[in-house]
Amino acid sequence: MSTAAVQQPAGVKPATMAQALQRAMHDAMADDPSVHVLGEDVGTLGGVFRVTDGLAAEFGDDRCTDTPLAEAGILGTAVGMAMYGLRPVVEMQFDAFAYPAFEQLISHVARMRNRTRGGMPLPITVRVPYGGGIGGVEHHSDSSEAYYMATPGLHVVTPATVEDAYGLLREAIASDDPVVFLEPKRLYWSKAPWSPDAPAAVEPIGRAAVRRPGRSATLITYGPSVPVCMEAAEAATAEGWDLEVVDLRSLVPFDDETVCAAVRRTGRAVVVHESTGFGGPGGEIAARVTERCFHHLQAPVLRVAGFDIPYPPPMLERHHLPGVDRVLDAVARLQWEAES
Amino acid sequence: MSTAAVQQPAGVKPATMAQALQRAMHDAMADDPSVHVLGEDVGTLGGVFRVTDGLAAEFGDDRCTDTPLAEAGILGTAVGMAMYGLRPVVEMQFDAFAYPAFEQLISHVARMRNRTRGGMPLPITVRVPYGGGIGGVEHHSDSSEAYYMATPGLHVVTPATVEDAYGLLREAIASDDPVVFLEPKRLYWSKAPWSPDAPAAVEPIGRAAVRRPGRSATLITYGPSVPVCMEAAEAATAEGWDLEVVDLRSLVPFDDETVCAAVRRTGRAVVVHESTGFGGPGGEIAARVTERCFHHLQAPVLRVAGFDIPYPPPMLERHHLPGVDRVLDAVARLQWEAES
Amino acid sequence: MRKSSMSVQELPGATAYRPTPPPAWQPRTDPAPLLPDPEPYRVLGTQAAGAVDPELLRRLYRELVRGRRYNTQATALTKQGRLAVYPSSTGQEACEVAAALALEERDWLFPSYRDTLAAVARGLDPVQALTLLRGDWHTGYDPREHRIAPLCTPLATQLPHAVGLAHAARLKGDDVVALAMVGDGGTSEGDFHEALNFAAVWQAPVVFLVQNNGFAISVPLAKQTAAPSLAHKAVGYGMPGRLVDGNDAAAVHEVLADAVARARRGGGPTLIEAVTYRIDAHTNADDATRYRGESEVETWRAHDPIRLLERELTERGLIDDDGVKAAADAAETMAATLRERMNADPVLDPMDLFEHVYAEQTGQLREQAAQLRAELDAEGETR
Amino acid sequence: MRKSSMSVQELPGATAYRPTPPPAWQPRTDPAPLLPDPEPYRVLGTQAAGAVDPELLRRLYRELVRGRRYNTQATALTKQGRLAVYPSSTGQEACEVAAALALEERDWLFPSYRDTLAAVARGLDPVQALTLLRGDWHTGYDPREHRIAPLCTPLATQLPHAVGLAHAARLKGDDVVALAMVGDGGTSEGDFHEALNFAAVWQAPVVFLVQNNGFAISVPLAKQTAAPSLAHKAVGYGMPGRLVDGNDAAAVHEVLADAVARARRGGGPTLIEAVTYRIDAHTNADDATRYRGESEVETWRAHDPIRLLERELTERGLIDDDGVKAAADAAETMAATLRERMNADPVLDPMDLFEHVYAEQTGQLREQAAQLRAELDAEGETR
Ligand SMILES: Cc1ncc(C[n+]2csc(CCOP(=O)(O)OP(=O)(O)O)c2C)c(N)n1
Ligand SMILES: Cc1ncc(C[n+]2csc(CCOP(=O)(O)OP(=O)(O)O)c2C)c(N)n1
Ligand SMILES: [Mg+2]
Ligand SMILES: [Mg+2]
Repeated sequence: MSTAAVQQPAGVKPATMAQALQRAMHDAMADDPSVHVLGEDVGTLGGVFRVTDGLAAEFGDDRCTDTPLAEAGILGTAVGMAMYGLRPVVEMQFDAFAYPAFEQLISHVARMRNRTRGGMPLPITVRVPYGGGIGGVEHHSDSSEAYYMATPGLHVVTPATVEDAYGLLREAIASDDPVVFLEPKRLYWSKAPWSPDAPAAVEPIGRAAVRRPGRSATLITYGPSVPVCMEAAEAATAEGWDLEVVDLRSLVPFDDETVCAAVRRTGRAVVVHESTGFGGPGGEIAARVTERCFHHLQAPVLRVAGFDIPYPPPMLERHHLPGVDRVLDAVARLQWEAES
Repeated sequence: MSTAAVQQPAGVKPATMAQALQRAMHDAMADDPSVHVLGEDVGTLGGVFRVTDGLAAEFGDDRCTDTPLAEAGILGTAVGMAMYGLRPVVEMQFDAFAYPAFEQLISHVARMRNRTRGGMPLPITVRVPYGGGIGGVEHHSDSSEAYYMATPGLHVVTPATVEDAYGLLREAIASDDPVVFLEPKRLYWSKAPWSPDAPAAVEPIGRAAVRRPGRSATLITYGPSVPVCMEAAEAATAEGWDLEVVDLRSLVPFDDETVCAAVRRTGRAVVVHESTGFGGPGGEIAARVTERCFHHLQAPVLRVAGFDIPYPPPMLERHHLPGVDRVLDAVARLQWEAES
Repeated sequence: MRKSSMSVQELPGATAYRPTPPPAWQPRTDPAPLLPDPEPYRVLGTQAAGAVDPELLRRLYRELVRGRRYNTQATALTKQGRLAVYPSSTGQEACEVAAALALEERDWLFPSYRDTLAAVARGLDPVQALTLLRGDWHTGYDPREHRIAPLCTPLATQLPHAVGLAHAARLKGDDVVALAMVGDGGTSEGDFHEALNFAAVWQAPVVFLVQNNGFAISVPLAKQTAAPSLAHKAVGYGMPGRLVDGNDAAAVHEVLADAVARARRGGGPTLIEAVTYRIDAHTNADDATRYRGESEVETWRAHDPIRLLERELTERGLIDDDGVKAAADAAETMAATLRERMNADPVLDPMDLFEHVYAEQTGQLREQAAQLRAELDAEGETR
Repeated sequence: MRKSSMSVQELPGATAYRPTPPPAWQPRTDPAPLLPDPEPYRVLGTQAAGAVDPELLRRLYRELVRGRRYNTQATALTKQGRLAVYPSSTGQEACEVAAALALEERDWLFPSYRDTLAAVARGLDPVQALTLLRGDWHTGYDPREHRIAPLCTPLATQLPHAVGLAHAARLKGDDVVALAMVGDGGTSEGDFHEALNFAAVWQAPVVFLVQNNGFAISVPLAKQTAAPSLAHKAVGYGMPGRLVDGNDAAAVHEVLADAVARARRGGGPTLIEAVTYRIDAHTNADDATRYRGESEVETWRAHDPIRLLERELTERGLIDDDGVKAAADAAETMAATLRERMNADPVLDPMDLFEHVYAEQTGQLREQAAQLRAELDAEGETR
């Protein structure tokens, strides 16, 4: 990382994930007049996380629109806009405030292409700031990805790095399918060197990335838990474990190839996410990895997840969120005895 | 089955699941004046499936109420009624028409007890006719259980037999927690000998039932797929397999004990459900069984589920629904070679 | 007087006490013009009928007759097992037909499940209109080709779509109006509210037509709303509400055409309540005798939309027996063709299940498609 | 004339052609009385003020002063990191206080996140009212004990709760009214619509108080609605709409008290729009300069609720300096106590995470609780 700073070409400065996301929308709007941003407070205010900052000023209120306060209305009108050939990028202000739009999402957005035999695809991006760790009061920290994953017809994408924030959001907006784009709230202010004028190309939606190669075991994770797993892998070296970290990047489509290749290499895996464990994404991931890699597994695929409880109040959230220790505890339970 | 008819005491006649459900509400209303039924068409019409038939006539419109057509309003007002000490039983007309009530369900119903440290429990039963196989047009055949399972604070219950329909619904209504009560639509007209006046006691919510003991492999299933698995087990005897069938009855709480004991006995398992596979209940079930029974497993836990597609139109649904053949195909893939 | 820390004099910006209204207060629109007339607007049998183009009346008549025949034919097809279900619009043909005729070709129609007739009157092939209800696919036509959104089952969810589409068209500078249809029951859904609010705030060129047919399945209007009329809801969004006799095709057409013209010239949305009646049960699967008496139905049969229009045409000599016969014959021909075409089994490919879930099939779906393919092949072998 | 198969003469129930309105048509309520006055109702500085009980005015005054101080103190606590966030009701105290005072003890209040002051004015311990915003738990009080529903964050979702509770109370024969509070932005949500419709259909004893404070975070009212006023929405549900100057505590109290009395005697629900202004930013985390000018805020400061009431009391000699001072002192005492109590760290037990998820802990939660217990024990050892 320190060398990266030295090698940086001009224009590469530290940028936050929020800035990269803003830039992705900006560039998409500049490149394609059919891209429209809409949501609560996205215009004049630039969004409560400032992710749409400056878009209304630059592209006008008709391209970046402050809507009335009604999420089903926002997504529902976006459906109509997409029917007419626009490419709406919808912001849901917080995870839990996307729930009023659930019927529109499940019954229309996810199915319109299929219902019409491809006659009416809906290239809608639904941006959802998600997850906890920001000290939010109730209803501001839900990890709602399990709901979206269980809905065929949606892509479910979530960046963990600044580069991916830009690259995946550009791809999501360009996609002819609806994409639920989950933005890890607590990574909005995470920084990395990044060039807004020559953003690095990233792997497409549907490909996972090995963020850290390793031989002992594979941590399978995404979004806000990627930095946690990187830190855990770092810490694990002290215990003699060389952990691999796979960042899924997209939950749908799921990159079985990359994930299973990793697990086959290491023979052990832990899935890590913030969402509650029961019925959460980890079940699917563990199950499909096991189906495909059963005879390579030295131990069952374990899961480190949020507890099966409503998201806790700010002062208690750190006990709920899977942290480095909990990841390492799970790694320790991967039946290493068999090894020796 | 044929002997059962002979042994029946007086009053035991074939009853449909719909009748048993109606009787459960009837008896709960008779026993407890705080039980109120509300929903679309539940009063005069008796519900589109006639499950609330006669309740308004017997208990009056105030106890069994035709509401305006608005699902969030129905569930939202039920929350208020429960706050005041009533026990609302809400009918959502079809699975997909529960989606407008999603925010009320997730953000309030599931969490109110927790948010108020037990001060305001919500004893609400949300009845949702679910699943396909009835030739319904789009939006009338969703298997939405994955959404509810992923939401801590809800119980998720689904009967597969006439006895359970009565017994579990009585329990759900009596529960001080909110229960999402999933009624398999295509079993509404399934029949079994049953005595409305002395209904058999059933195991409580949270306990799975072994519907058929067996030694070769365990089919883990629930709701509409239970009869499919029973039939598959019957057919499997021809192949020399002695299949065990576990009916989960309640997805939350999950009966790890019964399920894992069964899988440890047989060493092989297939999860069968109608819901789409990816992100569906089967992932959680396979993952937790594997976590707990890894060294007993001769093969990975397999899943037989609906395809990962929007629910198909009536004329194609039979290709989507997991049937006997698909279950047997999965059983055949349980790596029997290792055996010999 | 010791100044307390809370005395208001300390507030910045203090000025003399004025018993004036709050600063921001200025009603933004006058509610009076938004309120519907106290009685449903009527044309047939009134003075106003004389002003209507006779050719329009004759056209409406032919379409009503055809529409009724379409309804009876579709209902018959359910009995023959050729339709999974049919929500008939018998008695509501004036609304269905007027909705279709009020639009230009470039405009968009947003029908509910009950509005296949509106789509057919707009020119859609009846077989395509009935695909959803036959059960071989969901939407049986290309919405963009016909500018007819998919028949919508989740109630009122099509309304925000219509608003978004109309808004998008306006932003693009296109002269396109969207007409969205919904039932009395559907007005209770949150999506109705959100759609109308967005439409008014955006001044989108959209017209909302509520067919108040008295029932939402079994639930009568009195259990659905306590409002003076459904059209009165308009004022709460700042758009005009119009109330019209929904069985008077000329009146419905005029009110719709006015609203469409208003939307087209940038005047914003309109909410129209057409008072009509669902003569048949909710669908063929419903038993209406459980919740309403035959005498109520009879009263409405006497106010039949075809009868109303036929009398007008006959009494004013605008149609002769040949004209009546020609309309009936055309309807019969349509019905015969429809019957014949619907009696053929649709050719279905189960592999279509995996098409159009995504723009590109995912690996996962390819695996599943292969599984079904293998099953079908095996089935074929054993057959 | 050859009878065509479609001729209406064949329809059963045929009678003579009558150009009458559709059979079912009869407006069920007269819309006129439901419409709000064209201007917000005011009391202070008008004739009407003379009719108000001076003791009520003094009580309102004391509560406003205390309420303002509560707002400034809570805002200060955010700066000291003692509150995670505070949505201030500065400038809206008249609504908050009047809401609390218009209710009997047996009645229920349904506040939003901005309405902690209403709860406090109702008698709730401020520390309990602020628990949510401090972040040590969600709801800091027992709703049933205080008949105050949990502070509600998902907008408008508390409104159907209020309707259901009021309806349940009426079914039980209890003399209980529910008062539900919501913002101008919240009126756009589907739940607002559904709640008001249910309330009117059920004639539930519920009062809806919309505080139109001009903004939903950054979105001004003009982007929220095109309606003549938010109160005009009432007519679409068949309930009366009232418009009131939300900074005139006497007027808000009177309008609320009237509506509560009306609900209590079985007259059904009322929608009240109180026109007010959010003087502070949305919350301490918001930067209001991004979307509004200081001059607009200044205009509203001149219409300050405390100033309006203090003038009335002073000019009419209903309060003296001692009275003003006593109110200020009481407010200071409250603030000092609050500050002190909030400066103490709450005692938290992480094991509470697993409590009250269900009536009985599931096996799964017991396992997870044991895991956390072990972690905490291990932490304790290494500390
Ligand atoms: C969101 C939703 N809830 C429930 C239903 C089930 N349902 C289908 S039609 C209907 C009644 C609709 O009544 P109305 O809006 O008056 O239209 P009509 O059938 O009279 O044309 C109901 C409850 C649905 N389709 N969508
Ligand atoms: C369903 C939902 N969507 C979005 C939000 C985020 N949010 C919190 S407050 C607010 C603005 C509310 O404005 P208004 O109703 O006028 O109340 P005020 O804050 O002015 O009191 C928004 C958008 C929310 N809490 N709930
Ligand atoms: Mg209707
Ligand atoms: Mg506001």
